[in-house]
Amino acid sequence: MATILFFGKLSDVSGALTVDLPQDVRSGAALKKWLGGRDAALQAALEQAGVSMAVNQQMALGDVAISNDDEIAFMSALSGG
Amino acid sequence: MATILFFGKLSDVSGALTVDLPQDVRSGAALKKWLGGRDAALQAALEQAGVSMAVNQQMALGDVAISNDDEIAFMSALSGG
Amino acid sequence: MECFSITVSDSPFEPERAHADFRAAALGAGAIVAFTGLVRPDENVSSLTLSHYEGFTQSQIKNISEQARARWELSGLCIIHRVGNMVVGEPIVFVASASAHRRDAFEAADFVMDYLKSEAPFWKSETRGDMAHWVEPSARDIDDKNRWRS
Amino acid sequence: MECFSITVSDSPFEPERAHADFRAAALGAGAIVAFTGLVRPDENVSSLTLSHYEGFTQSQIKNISEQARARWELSGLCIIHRVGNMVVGEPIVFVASASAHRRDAFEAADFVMDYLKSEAPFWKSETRGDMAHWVEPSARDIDDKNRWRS
Repeated sequence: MATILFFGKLSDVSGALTVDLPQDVRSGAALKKWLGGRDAALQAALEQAGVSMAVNQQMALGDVAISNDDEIAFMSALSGG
Repeated sequence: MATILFFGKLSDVSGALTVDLPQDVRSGAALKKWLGGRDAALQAALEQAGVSMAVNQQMALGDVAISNDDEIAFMSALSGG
Repeated sequence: MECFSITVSDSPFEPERAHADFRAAALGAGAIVAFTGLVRPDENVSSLTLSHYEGFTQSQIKNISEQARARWELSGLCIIHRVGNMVVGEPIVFVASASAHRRDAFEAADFVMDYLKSEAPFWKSETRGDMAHWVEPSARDIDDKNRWRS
Repeated sequence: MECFSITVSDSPFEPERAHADFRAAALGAGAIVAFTGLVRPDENVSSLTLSHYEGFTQSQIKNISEQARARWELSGLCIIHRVGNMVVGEPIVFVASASAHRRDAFEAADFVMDYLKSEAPFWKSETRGDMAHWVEPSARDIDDKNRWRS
């Protein structure tokens, strides 16, 4: 099972998820599309400016490979400290 | 009586003085010359680079007027804090 | 002795206590610069909450700390960041740098603060009236950070 | 609340105590920058003594403080300078600035330190072996100060 985390404004739209990734959801971009397809509000939130992604606590781009062992985080624009 | 103070390297050459200024010693420059005339080591020290003067705790140049009521300080080049 | 530390915690901290510990550990340094950020009073804001991403936030701050160590000659760099709910006047952030040279200590603390304020993974939520809303970095914070691009 | 102070004293001081007092007095500021200068270990120097010109030194530092207040938006500026005989590790100087804005606090503390290190009326004497000798500001200190000329 993969863990999906949401931070900042995104955390208002979805809590953390533990999901069994479909066979065809094996990249960051595919995951984003899949999550958006399940929830229109989350889709809108994920498309906002400044959203970034981390896989296993490393910054990642859409083409990053993901699997069911991973922790994937979607982060709204940072506020700074 | 005027009070003459020395700071920094100059204080190694002379301690503080309390002096009755002669009638013709009425400027900073005249005082410097007069003090140098009394003490060759002090004369050499007063001519070193970076020596500055204050009269009654205000920075002053050689043409500053002085009198027997004044506190005149000769300061070697500053070290900084 | 060298002293490099990063703390992200939801417990309040005393900047002076952190400064004393840092000064003791950075023994031999000639210069210590300490920045303390405090929650400013704002009559419209009733509550301020800072979220982070445990582990990731610390590792991103560690990157910043390592950049500072590579760029300046430091014998210590201490970074403490509050998260959670905070009230007016409470310390949010403390950055202390120690160096043999005053300029290195100043620039390193300044650099770390600019990055923390603009790029560190924190999400700030303010409650104004009944509405909580998320805050983004100010244009000023982004300009400050861009000063360090070479 | 505003807090501007200048202290020149031959008594040792605790930077953390000064920081706590300053933070309490500067309530409402968002940013505090504190610089602490410490006597560095130098195996060749057995003793360090700083002289000043009582009254004059304070008034020259006051000029610097007023320049900083005119140049940056500050809610507080605290300057403490040790004089007399000092040992390794002891604090010599403490400058803390408080502002609503981080950049103002950093620049003001940096500016005041550059002036203190190059133009303030202090005379430093180091004892190396049996010989005491007077120290002049380093070329680096003079360069640092010249950064602020506009």
